[in-house]
Amino acid sequence: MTETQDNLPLDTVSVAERLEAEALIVDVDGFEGPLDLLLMLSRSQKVDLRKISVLELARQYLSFVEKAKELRIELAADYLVMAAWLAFLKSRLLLPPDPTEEGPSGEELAAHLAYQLERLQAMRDVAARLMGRDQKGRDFFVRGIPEKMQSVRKVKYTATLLDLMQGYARIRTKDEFRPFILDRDRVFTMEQALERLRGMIGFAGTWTDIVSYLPDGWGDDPVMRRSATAATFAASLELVKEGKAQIKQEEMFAPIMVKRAERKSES
Amino acid sequence: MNDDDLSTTESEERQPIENDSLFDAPPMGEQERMVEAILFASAEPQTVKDLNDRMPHGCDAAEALVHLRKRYEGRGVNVVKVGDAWAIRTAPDLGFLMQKETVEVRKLSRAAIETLAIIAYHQPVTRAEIEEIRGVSVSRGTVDQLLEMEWIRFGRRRMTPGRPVTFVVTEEFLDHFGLESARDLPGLQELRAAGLLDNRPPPGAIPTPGEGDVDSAEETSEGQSEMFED
Amino acid sequence: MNDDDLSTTESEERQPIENDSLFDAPPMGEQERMVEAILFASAEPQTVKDLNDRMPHGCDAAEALVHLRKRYEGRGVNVVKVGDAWAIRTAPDLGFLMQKETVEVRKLSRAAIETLAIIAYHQPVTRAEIEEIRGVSVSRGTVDQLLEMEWIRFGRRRMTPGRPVTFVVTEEFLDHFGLESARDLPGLQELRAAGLLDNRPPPGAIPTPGEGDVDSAEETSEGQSEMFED
Repeated sequence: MTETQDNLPLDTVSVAERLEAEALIVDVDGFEGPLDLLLMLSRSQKVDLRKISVLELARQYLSFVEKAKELRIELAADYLVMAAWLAFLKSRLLLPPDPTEEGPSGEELAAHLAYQLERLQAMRDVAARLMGRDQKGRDFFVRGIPEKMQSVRKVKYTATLLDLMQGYARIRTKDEFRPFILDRDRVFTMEQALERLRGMIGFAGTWTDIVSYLPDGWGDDPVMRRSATAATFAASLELVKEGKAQIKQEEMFAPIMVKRAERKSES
Repeated sequence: MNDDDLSTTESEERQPIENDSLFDAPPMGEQERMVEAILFASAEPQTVKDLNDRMPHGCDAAEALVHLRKRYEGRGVNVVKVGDAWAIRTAPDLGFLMQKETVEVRKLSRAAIETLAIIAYHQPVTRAEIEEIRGVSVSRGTVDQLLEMEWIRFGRRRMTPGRPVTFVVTEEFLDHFGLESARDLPGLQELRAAGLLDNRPPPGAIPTPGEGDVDSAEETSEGQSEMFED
Repeated sequence: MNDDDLSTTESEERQPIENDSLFDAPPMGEQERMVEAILFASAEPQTVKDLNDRMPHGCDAAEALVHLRKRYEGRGVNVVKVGDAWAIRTAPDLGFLMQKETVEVRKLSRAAIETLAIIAYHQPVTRAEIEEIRGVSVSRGTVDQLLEMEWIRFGRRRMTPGRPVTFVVTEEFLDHFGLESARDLPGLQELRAAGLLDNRPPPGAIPTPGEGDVDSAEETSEGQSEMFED
């Protein structure tokens, strides 16, 4: 069961009956369960809830349920459960106590029901007082222009002892190395070799060892010879790529031979 | 290292930086200004800890608050206590000036208002207990709405069979209704004196809604006090 | 128009509504409270006209503002003019309370580490000496950073032409690196033995760095030894 009883088939009763029913039970839809209904009925006794006649209340409730039945108003299950319980309570209150019967007496049950009603009423009263208080956004207000906390990023630098020692070692050991300076005097560049080869390849109609293309004076010093050989070899590959020369090597470590590319007749 | 004139001068100069005790906390008047600035700047209540965290080392926000609260007594804005926190709010008698600032509070159903009141006065309270008091089951929507408004939150679970969750009211609830603490709820003392906040177990079987209620009698024995006593 | 009974009665009834003089403006203290509350709660600065429009008829917001402004002089928040409107703002000197510092830890730059290392190993050392050892000039920023971190400080001036300042490491430095004294820094050989040197020296070119390598560079400062000898 929920707080609203919207399952009453009011359209099945006549308007006159409905009006009669409304006159009696005010607004069945408005009740929040049997306890709420009991609380409303108890007000008709016009006494302090502590002095309420539970017997009378039970009578009122049961007659309400009867009336609803007559009007074929379908009451939710827990209204009927409450009706059954109140009928039981009524009989307990009216009949002399049966010593063989166990459980609480009718008076105890009635007292607790009265307590429940009083408590519910008390909660409603304080709820009203609570809602009657000054409320934020209605009676009192917060700062209209709150200032946001600005987040300021602060950088903290750190280093470890290892960083420090490695840094120091780096400085103190760098003098141990001779800086690498390219010795241009003893290097024959590929550009130089290419320029030299371009001028000569046109005359190389036959296979010629690339060593014979080394510039003068570069064949004796091993370092110079190495540089010049490498440059000349690279330059000959460049010419092959351009389609101006052919290159071959008979076997591993055999001399590398170049000759002018034959344009017309493929050899 | 030799102490020549220069180094002596140096070490004297350095002292203020190295010696923390020379940095005393700012005078109380200054601390009061700081608390004032922070509370003015924040729409949310600030705890003493929040304040101390933001203020320079050695400050005593709690004491500064006492002075500040006094300073704003009777003024257009007041320093108010909200649970464990503090805030500045406009004086309630001036609410009529604030039509522009009025926030439309979502209309609460009667069920929601009653449920809220029951939670506030009976906290920590289980759903079953709320249902017993109201005599009807509590719809999920009602609880959700109150949770969403941040007026209630989940409290500790009951150490009873099923370990049901409990509900308690929040600081936002206190703030909204201008309450310093849940102890200041209107009529709380009278209700307690009348025994209406007791958990009186039903003698036998009074019909109560839902099946959640079976153990409501046992589970309600503890807890009631925890929110109201400090 | 004739004054008959009816119209007289009517005008008497209407008077309280139409005739403002019957409603006295609230006392200035109240007006000040009102301005205070409005400025506090408004989302925007308020002009004198805004204030007067919101306050009861007959109020003088301009005068109330003068009082309120005075009241907040020197407080944690001040009443300030923003364009031709008024607002309550945090006192400028307390702006720091509105800032939350987040500290980001970053590794010291290579230049800074090297400079620091040279100072640690060679203190007291002049800037010229640092540059000589590093082989590159030392930027002002690097030295300033180390000074600001309080890892180095100025030492005694050199008794040489120009009397250059020297740098030494601080207690703070020793603290951070967990050193008893700068003398505890390992020498080059120890660093190498520990495998801390990543550059492999060419074979046969292992230098003999002595303790702390002090003698290998050209700094022939008289103060050099004092830090490294007991």
